[in-house]
Amino acid sequence: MLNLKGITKTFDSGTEALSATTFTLSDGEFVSLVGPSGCGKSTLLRIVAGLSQPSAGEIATSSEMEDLRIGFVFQEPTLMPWSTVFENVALPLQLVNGSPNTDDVDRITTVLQWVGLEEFQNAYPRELSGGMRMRASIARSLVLQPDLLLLDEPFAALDEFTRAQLNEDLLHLWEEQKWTAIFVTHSIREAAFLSNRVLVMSPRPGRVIADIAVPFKYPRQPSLRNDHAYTDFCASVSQRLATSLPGANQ
Amino acid sequence: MLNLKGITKTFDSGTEALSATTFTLSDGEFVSLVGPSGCGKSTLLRIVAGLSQPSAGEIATSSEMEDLRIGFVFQEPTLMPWSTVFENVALPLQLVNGSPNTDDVDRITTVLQWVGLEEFQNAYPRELSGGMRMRASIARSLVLQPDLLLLDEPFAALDEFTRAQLNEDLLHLWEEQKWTAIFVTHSIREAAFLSNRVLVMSPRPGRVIADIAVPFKYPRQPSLRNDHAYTDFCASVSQRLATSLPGANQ
Amino acid sequence: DSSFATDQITFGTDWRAQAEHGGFYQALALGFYDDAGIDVTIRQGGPQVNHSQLLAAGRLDFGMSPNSFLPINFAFQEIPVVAVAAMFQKDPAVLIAHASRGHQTLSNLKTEKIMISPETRIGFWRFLKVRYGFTDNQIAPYTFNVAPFLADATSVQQGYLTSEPFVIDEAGIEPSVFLLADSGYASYAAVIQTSQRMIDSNPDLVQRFVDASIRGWYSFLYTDPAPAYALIKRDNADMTDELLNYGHEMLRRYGLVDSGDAALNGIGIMTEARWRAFFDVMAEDNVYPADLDFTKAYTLRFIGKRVGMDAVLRGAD
Amino acid sequence: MKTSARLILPLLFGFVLLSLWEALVGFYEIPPYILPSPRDIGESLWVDGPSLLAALAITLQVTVAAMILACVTGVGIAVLLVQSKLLERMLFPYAVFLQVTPIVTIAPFIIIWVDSVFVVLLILAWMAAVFPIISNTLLGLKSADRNLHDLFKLYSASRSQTLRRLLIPAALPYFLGGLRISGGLALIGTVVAEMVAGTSGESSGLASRLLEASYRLELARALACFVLLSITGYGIYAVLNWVSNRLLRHWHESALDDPSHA
Amino acid sequence: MKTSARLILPLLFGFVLLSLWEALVGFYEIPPYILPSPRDIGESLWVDGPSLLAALAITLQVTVAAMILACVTGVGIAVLLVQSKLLERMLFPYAVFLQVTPIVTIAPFIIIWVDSVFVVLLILAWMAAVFPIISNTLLGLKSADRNLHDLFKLYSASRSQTLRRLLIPAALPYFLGGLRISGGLALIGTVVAEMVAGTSGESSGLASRLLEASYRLELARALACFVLLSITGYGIYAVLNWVSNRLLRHWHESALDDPSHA
Ligand SMILES: Nc1ncnc2c1ncn2[C@@H]1O[C@H](COP(=O)(O)OP(=O)(O)OP(=O)(O)O)[C@@H](O)[C@H]1O
Ligand SMILES: Nc1ncnc2c1ncn2[C@@H]1O[C@H](COP(=O)(O)OP(=O)(O)OP(=O)(O)O)[C@@H](O)[C@H]1O
Ligand SMILES: [Mg+2]
Ligand SMILES: [Mg+2]
Repeated sequence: MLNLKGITKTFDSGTEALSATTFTLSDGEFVSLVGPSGCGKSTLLRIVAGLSQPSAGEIATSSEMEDLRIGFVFQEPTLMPWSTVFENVALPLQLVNGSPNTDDVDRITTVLQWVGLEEFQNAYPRELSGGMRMRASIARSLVLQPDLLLLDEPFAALDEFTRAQLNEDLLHLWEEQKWTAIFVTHSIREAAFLSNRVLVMSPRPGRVIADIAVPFKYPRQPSLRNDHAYTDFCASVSQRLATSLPGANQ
Repeated sequence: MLNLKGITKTFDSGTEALSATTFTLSDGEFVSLVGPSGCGKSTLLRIVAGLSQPSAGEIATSSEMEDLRIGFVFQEPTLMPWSTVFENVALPLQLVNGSPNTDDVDRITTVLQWVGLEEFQNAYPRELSGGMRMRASIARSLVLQPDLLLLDEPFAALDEFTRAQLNEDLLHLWEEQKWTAIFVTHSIREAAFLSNRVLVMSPRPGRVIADIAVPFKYPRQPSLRNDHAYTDFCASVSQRLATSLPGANQ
Repeated sequence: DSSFATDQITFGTDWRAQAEHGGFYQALALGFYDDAGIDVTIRQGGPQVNHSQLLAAGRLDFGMSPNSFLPINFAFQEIPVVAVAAMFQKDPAVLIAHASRGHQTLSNLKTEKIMISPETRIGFWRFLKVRYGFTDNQIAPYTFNVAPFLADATSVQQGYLTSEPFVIDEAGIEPSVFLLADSGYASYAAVIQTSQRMIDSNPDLVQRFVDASIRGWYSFLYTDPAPAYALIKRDNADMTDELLNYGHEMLRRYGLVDSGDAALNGIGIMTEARWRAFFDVMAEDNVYPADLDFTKAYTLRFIGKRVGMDAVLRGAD
Repeated sequence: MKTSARLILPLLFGFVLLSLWEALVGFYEIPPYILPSPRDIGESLWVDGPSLLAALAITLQVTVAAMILACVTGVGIAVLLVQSKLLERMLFPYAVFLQVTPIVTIAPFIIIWVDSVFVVLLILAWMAAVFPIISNTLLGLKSADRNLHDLFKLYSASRSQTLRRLLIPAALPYFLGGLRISGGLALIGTVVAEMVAGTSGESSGLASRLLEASYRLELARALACFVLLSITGYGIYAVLNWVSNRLLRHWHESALDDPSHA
Repeated sequence: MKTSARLILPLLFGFVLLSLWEALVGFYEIPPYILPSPRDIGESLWVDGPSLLAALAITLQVTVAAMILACVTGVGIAVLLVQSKLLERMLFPYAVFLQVTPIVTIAPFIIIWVDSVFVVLLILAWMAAVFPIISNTLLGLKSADRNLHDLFKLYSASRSQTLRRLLIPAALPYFLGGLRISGGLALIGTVVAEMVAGTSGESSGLASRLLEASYRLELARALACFVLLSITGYGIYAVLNWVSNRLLRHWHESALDDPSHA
């Protein structure tokens, strides 16, 4: 559905964030993006979403890309401070459908339950903890059934259990709804557990330096996490990532 | 050095964040705090730092607590948007010493190098990636040699390698400077690798429900991470945390 | 002839309602305008109010100019508004000094600091410059408030005969008052103006308004002025009987309204000679080009008819 | 801080100031026509109070109407200007014209075309009041968070949706700040407009009372008018401040508790 | 957008407006003493331009001085008021007094105590200009990020450090917004002050030209004065806007590129 060719991004400040990044994304794929801090992952997601223009390169999209519904969990929660959690989560529905009907309210309640915020639906963002804010943002990205879901380290601020739980829930949802996803994470284990493919990026200026297919079949069970093959696979991705780092030859 | 007794915090909104939390912190200890999202970890740190008043309970401090130097890595980077990275990191020095002298400049350069931001010292916060902002905030907390260091998920936004590297560097620094630390993290492995003790908190309203001594001696080597005893210890802490969760009896 | 419909007109005065407008208010109060078939609305002026622009634009049917400058300004700008009658033969403009300074004549003030408003600076100040050699660097700001004058015993300020001397006196300072009209200042005051269109289309209305106003003035000066006072106080809530009485007294004592030409030909009279005398001084200071046809500023056709004189002379006896 | 201290201390401070003034006037024997003593002013307030309040009421009608009009049009204009840099560059100079044109000299042009005195006053007071609202609201509309802008762009929000759900809430603190400035300007604009329009008779507002008191050297009364104007201006400010705090208390820093007491 | 379009379109728009006006005046045969046509105004600008500009220069001296004074004192007062809620409640009413007191009626009181006309004008223009700076700066000082407040508290920053390093930078966008409002107010305040108190010596500012023109019914010249005032006001605004963008461009949303072009 998406074909990035030689995407380069140089900011006005002179920082070259991406250099000739190329990759392809097929319909319904769940792709993880890993790479060192500051390598251009967020920048790449923004370019894919059309929120930022590449300095060079091309994005080719399949024909129906025009009215593609994109869900985006930004790296920061990006909630409207003047609205309650409920209103924040309701926003995409309202922007697309106008005022929310009862079905919509059900949907909002469902996603809020899913991220464990139903008790806080009337709280304002500043009354939430860091992890709760991030969960509100995740809920918002899922309230509209997206065609393409971009997730920028959505679970970084969550504890291991909530995180594992949400990983599994996300996989179920994906199997059910079959959207396409790009998932930025610093956890290789998470990437391996969730995705079809793991893209490894080089340090800044970022580029995809490895495109590794994940050899485990869906549906994946939580037990996969204790599988030796899984641990080995994670280690190999980790290895691949490590060799790209500046201190790699030591 | 610090003695919290029955600390309770109820916000104006009615949310009870902490309920009768009690623990003690000795000089030079490195204590980790783990617990589910929203359980009151950040609130607890803010109370320890004196940024928030408990609704009930007492904090007793050793006599020299008065002019205690506290370093705090907030959960969000909290940089001054109008200042460059260098100026942001220099702030604590300036607030304490007045204008920075050459020694200070050296110190700032050192911590910037340590977090890998020397190239970006003249950049403004909005020109940084999420992880880079967090690193600037870490650098700022260390530029003054603190007596008490409070870290609220400082490494959550960093990739595994940077994170591991910074873990080790932080340990060295601690061994050298012997400040006392409270370290909030969602990574039990990280907690186990770094600290003397791991405090486990219950879900909201938070309370310390377990105080687990870490049985590994300092200096800890990176190889510890592959140690079986280490893995087992992590699993046991994880277990302890899991039993406190709402879905624990399933 | 009560057969004609009542004409509605608006008349704009040159200041907030005070004794200088007494004749007009008297005419209104005693129904002279009604008798003439005119329904008059008086709109009071003020320091920030610009009635001449409204007159030019036809928003006011009649206006009152405080001096001879405005009518000539209209002529100079070729705006078809003309003066039809001058209720005051003498301009009540005065300079006021502290009596304690012992100034005897106007020319004594040539070296003093004088508080002058911006309007006056392009008004009678010009006369003082030409005739008495006053200079611009004598000017200090005047804000229509006498406190700065009271505070500074060396100061001199502009004023109106009928008002500021009273206020100054009340504050316990003795003023010495110099009436410019007595020193050769030839300006008329309380000049009624209207548009050329009004004169052309309804000369009868103009005549009736002028006549009724003149009657009002005779009545105000020589019979009980109380009806006018009542209306003045309605328009200007803070006006007092004491001040009105003082103004009335000054109008009479100095013959502002009915001395000179008016004693012969009745209130309202204007003459070409007076206009010329005024104009020549101003042309000398290049306020106006010497070849300006100042006679376009006024018309003499509505005055000199001795309206109301007999009645008054009878009443006054 | 206790409620009593919050009320009493400012009053006490005012009392001390007034006493000082009274003492100075007494000591230097400053005559009342140069500077009336607070006692004189108080007397004038007591004696003329009712009639001055009646005049003030008339002035306030125009002021309030002008503020409402300035709100609606000011926000409208700011919203229009924020649509594009080009539009801003094209139209903003005319907004500046509103601000820098002296009421005194523009008044006749308006009186020529408008019959009703109330409307004339309204227009003039509006001219005095509208610019801070335009300027501050425009600044606020431009200060909306970039990340939230991205969010709205992502969902292809229409212009009007972005306006209603993002720009206007983000501009609210700035708009309310502009409004608090405009409140006083509307009041003083009305008073000046009353002076210019030469209103007379029963329906004249505070301006004519103030002018006359000043000519007549009844300075105590003039100052009594100032006092009334100041109290009214502060009242408007306080009401707007209260509204502002209610509207913003859930989220904006300026409406939260004092940071030093957090 | 090309630079040419950015300049040409606003000019074109202005040209269209003026043409419309010219056409209306021509069509309805409105005489110049009711509403001068743009051509009349242009002619007057051409003929009287040099002398009007000289008068404007005098006015501008006062305006600029008043703005500088308003900046310094306005920020100073706002900083004082933000020190405590009590102080704000105690002193703010007096700031409102500055705003709601009509220049026309306060002028005599100032003239009594102050000799120099320049200083009188300065004080009056300052009174007109200072309030938006106080009010907006105060709002800005209160809008500093709570988390940054915590940071400063953590390091036991002194009041003055918190002020210099946190509050003032955070208030900067609001202060600059207030300044842009004050610019026009200082200008018009100067003109009004000149009308009321500005007669002295040879060096009289634009107000006396404006009064003279309107007194002598030279409406084209009066409107030429308006045009000059508007251009000057816009110029002040544009300069302040430019300064604002320079100071804020690294960090504040309002000074970044248009979000729709990001
Ligand atoms: N608005 C901007 N202006 C200038 N430089 C920028 C801007 N945004 C990002 N950069 C730079 O681009 C590079 C990549 O940033 P990006 O946010 O994409 O990194 P990232 O891979 O998401 O890192 P992290 O894992 O820390 O979030 C960084 O070096 C950053 O400094
Ligand atoms: N200012 C506030 N007003 C009201 N409630 C608050 C406020 N700050 C925090 N809370 C509530 O207090 C509880 C604890 O918040 P806290 O930020 O301490 O959690 P946390 O343990 O740090 O969570 P996380 O891991 O998600 O950061 C949450 O339920 C939150 O909603
Ligand atoms: Mg990122
Ligand atoms: Mg937290």
